[in-house]
Amino acid sequence: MFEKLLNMNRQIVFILVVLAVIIPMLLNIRLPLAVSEPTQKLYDYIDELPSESTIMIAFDYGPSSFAEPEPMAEAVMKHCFDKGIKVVGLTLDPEAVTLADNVMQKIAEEKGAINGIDYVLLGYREGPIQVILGMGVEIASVFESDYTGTPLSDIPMMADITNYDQIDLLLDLAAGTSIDAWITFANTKYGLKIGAGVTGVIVSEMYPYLQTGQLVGLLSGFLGAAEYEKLIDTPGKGIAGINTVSFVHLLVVGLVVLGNIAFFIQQRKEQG
Amino acid sequence: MKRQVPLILCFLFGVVMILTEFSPHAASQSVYNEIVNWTLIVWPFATVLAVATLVQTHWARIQRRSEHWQYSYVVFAGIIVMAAIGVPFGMKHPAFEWLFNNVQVPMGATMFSLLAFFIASAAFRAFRARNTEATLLLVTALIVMMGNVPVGDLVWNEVMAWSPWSDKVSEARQWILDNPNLSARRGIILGISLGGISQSIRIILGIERSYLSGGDA
Amino acid sequence: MIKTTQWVAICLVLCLSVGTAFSQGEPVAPSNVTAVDTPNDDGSSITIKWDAAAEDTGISGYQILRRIADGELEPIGDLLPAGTTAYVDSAIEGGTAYTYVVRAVSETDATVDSEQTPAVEGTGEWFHTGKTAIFIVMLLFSAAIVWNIYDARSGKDIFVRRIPGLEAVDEAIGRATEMGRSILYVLGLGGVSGAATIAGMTILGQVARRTADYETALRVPCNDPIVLNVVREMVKTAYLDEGRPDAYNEDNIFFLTESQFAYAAGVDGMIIREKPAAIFLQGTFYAESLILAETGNSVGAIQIAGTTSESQLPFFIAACDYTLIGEELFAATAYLSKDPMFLGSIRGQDWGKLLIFAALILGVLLELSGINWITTLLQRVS
Amino acid sequence: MEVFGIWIAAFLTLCIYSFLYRDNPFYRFAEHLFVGMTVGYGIARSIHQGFIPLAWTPLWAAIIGESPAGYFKLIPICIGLLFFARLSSRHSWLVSYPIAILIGFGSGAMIPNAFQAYIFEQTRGTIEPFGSIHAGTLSGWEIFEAVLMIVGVVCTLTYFFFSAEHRGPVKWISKVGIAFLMIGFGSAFGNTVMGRVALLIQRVDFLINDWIGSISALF
Repeated sequence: MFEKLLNMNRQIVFILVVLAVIIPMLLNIRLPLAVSEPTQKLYDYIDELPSESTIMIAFDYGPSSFAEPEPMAEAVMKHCFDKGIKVVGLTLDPEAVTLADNVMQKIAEEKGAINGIDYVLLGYREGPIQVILGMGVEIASVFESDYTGTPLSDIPMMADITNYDQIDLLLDLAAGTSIDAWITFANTKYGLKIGAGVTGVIVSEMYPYLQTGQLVGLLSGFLGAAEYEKLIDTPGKGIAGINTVSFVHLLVVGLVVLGNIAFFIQQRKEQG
Repeated sequence: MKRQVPLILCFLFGVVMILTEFSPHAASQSVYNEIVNWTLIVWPFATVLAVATLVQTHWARIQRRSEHWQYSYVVFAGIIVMAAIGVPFGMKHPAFEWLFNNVQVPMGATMFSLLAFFIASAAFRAFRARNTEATLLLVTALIVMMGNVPVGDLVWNEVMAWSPWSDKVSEARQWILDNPNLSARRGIILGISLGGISQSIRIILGIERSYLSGGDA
Repeated sequence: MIKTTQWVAICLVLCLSVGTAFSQGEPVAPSNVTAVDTPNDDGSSITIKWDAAAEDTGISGYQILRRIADGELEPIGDLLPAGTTAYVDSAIEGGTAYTYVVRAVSETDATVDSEQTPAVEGTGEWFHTGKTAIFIVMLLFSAAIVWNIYDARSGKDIFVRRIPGLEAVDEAIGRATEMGRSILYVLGLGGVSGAATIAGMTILGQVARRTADYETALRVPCNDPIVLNVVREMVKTAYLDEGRPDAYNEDNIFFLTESQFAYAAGVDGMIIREKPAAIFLQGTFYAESLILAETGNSVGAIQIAGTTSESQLPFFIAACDYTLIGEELFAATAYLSKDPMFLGSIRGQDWGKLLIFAALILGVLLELSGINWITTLLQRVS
Repeated sequence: MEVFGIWIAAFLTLCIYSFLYRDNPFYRFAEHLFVGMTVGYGIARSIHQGFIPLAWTPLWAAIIGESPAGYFKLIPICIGLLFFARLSSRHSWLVSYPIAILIGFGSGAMIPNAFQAYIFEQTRGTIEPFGSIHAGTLSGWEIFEAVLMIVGVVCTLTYFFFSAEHRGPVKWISKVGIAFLMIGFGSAFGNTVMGRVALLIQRVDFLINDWIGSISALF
């Protein structure tokens, strides 16, 4: 029996992985979840903004890594639209534009937000640093029109927005190092408040910024998205994601532990 | 001509690359940029030749009717469809983009996602406490995995309730990643750099020339 | 007595003028303004520096003004925040002289200009003085490598420690021959300019010498078109050197595709259909490492991996029988060929390690006593 | 067209997953299609993002007399053409010219960068915390971490000593080095699981929501 377990066919492991992914997805099992401080801080900051404020979301992730940042975008936008906060979207990654467009439209439709009044997607322009610096002077000097080609002057919600002075927060959703540029060029130079939502892989690189207060808050991977969803009380892809990820982790840990128990018993037998 | 010229070319290009790195002058920077540009221009020619060998291989398979020869036609179909649209009409052509987004990207993403399965099967098979080293590997992997997800915290606290280490797994994870892990990586990086540099020195000075057709290695 | 009155008068005037300056919001002119050619650059910038005004002098910022040769004085760049003491003007052209004025702007938009700087031109430097340390260390290390190679060639015996993965090379080839199956050699995704790929190719040359004798098929799917060219030539020569040109089959070394995951899909297909008895994974690898290694493991092949991609090492360690870790990849050729050139070079690398140890110890001792010139020396410069 | 695209993508996704069971015609089909299409893509890319902008555009500018510097591009074009010498058995040795250039280029570019970005940077990073010990800004635990770091680096690097026999103290130091390596590998492995599962979730999400979603949208 132990021998069988030790030499278990790998296809059985594969099936277990599939089950660990699909079952939590379909059954919506919820694991207990506590909200960590960086997430709470970001939530509090947005929650305390008066309605009619404006936040900017930078969608700095590509098609190969949208699983973690996208739920964050959804949760934050739901929160904003509920509170009457306007959202300006943009991206520094050429491949992210369609992703950003899809997610903005989806949440807007759900919350009845109107393009041009409650939200706008500026799109993508080349040269990340030039874009960040240029918008500090005048957003229209970088994005003369939005993603659909409408001139900014024809967009009602942009009427009162010239530069970062009218933006209450920039949320950078990133799978790479774009946060560094936002902090150096928008926060340090123009004093724009910055929050971040990043994939699990680069979270630890963000802690120093959090300590120095250069980030007002931080969402880390599926966990951050799940915590935010809990705070706004609308479970979504984040909670589903963290559940799935948790089950796979438990599965791998369980398999390794089981394998080792079997291995020990087997060795005992051989020695005995 | 056969032996000396390549060695001289290799030396020249190597030395120029080194020197331009130390010289911020506009003239040397433009030399640097020009050379980088040249190496990129050489590429398409090699690609044409490489594709020719691929076509040859598959053509031979079809001719010889070797096992699974029918699939070689699929390879040809793939090459022809992408090249026939992409070469004359450019990469922004809607049909080219459609094929890229609906055929190439999903297959790439799926191959990438196979890792979720393989990482589980590799962990199950390899993480056995056979000796001290394997045990260290296994234990740190488990701690990091537990520290990565909230439910890991909970399970850890239950299991470790008797010990002084309960309630600490996320911190332990972070500490391991920032300390012993970082120092091991530093050691590896330093070693690799020394090895890579000494190989480069041998090549530039023409001491190692095995890449020139394997002769006196 | 007269002196004292004079002093009092001067002080009074000064106080008054400062006072009026305050009341009118008139700032004090920036002092000690200098403009110099930025050191260690390509000659495309000039650095302007000045002393910070004392706090509470009502300054809201500085505006830099520039005069090209005999032209007009024109503002350049945005208003710099108060507290700035330097500006790099990178919008200059070589061979043109510039003069600068720093204008202090008060909160009430009153302005006062500094004196004009002498004319200055931007020139590029031929040697970056900040990189002197790197240059010297590079020369020293090169000398150490070359000296050791010549020492080894003069007939000195040089020891190389055991590398378990390499002892298995002959075993792997032998097993493939016995089973009548092929050997698969994967060089990863690196280009021909990459150090790890070159090391992988050199090891391939050694493996080819051994397979030549046994008529075991050596299959090499390539990801890089230029690597393909080099590999074909190297393997052919290896077979020639072993006197078996007849056993060389060019079709076994072929181009697959440049795309990362299509390459992984293709190699996986080969592994599962051809069931090679031995798989070598030597070179630069990315995420595909585990896809290949797990598939190789599933067909029961002996797998010997080696890479300098440190993020992929854990997966090779887990899925392969033997793994050459980092620098071991570069030492492999020395071990396999016992060629004095490689052996000497390895001893040179070890000298490099001793040098690093010395720098670490010295650096720590100096830092502990509050001297940090070693860390300054090692500081990254752009 | 969009729904059709989703169906194609879903079919190919399942074809590739079928590999997890075993080799089969579906996987073979997807694999060969994937290889072929990426090669075709590579051809288009090397022409439109390689040859045309890098070589042809500047050269044409030179031919029509706009910027004579473009004639320089004839050099790399000739170097590139040397690859075709392989097609003739008498001149195939000419291939070693471009190869020698590329290898020399890579080796030269590597040396100063490896010194600066790796050897200098990593050594500095290891020493630097000791300056803070002098300044008295580190806690006891942080001092321990700084010492542990340097011990780890020295031991790991000792493991890579090749020309000295590993016995006596060297053996023990390198054994500690191996321990550090194993801890490093274990933690890196464990830390990757999350990202890999995220990739799988993305695909399953596509299959369940986009694909099955498109079926239910039909009815």
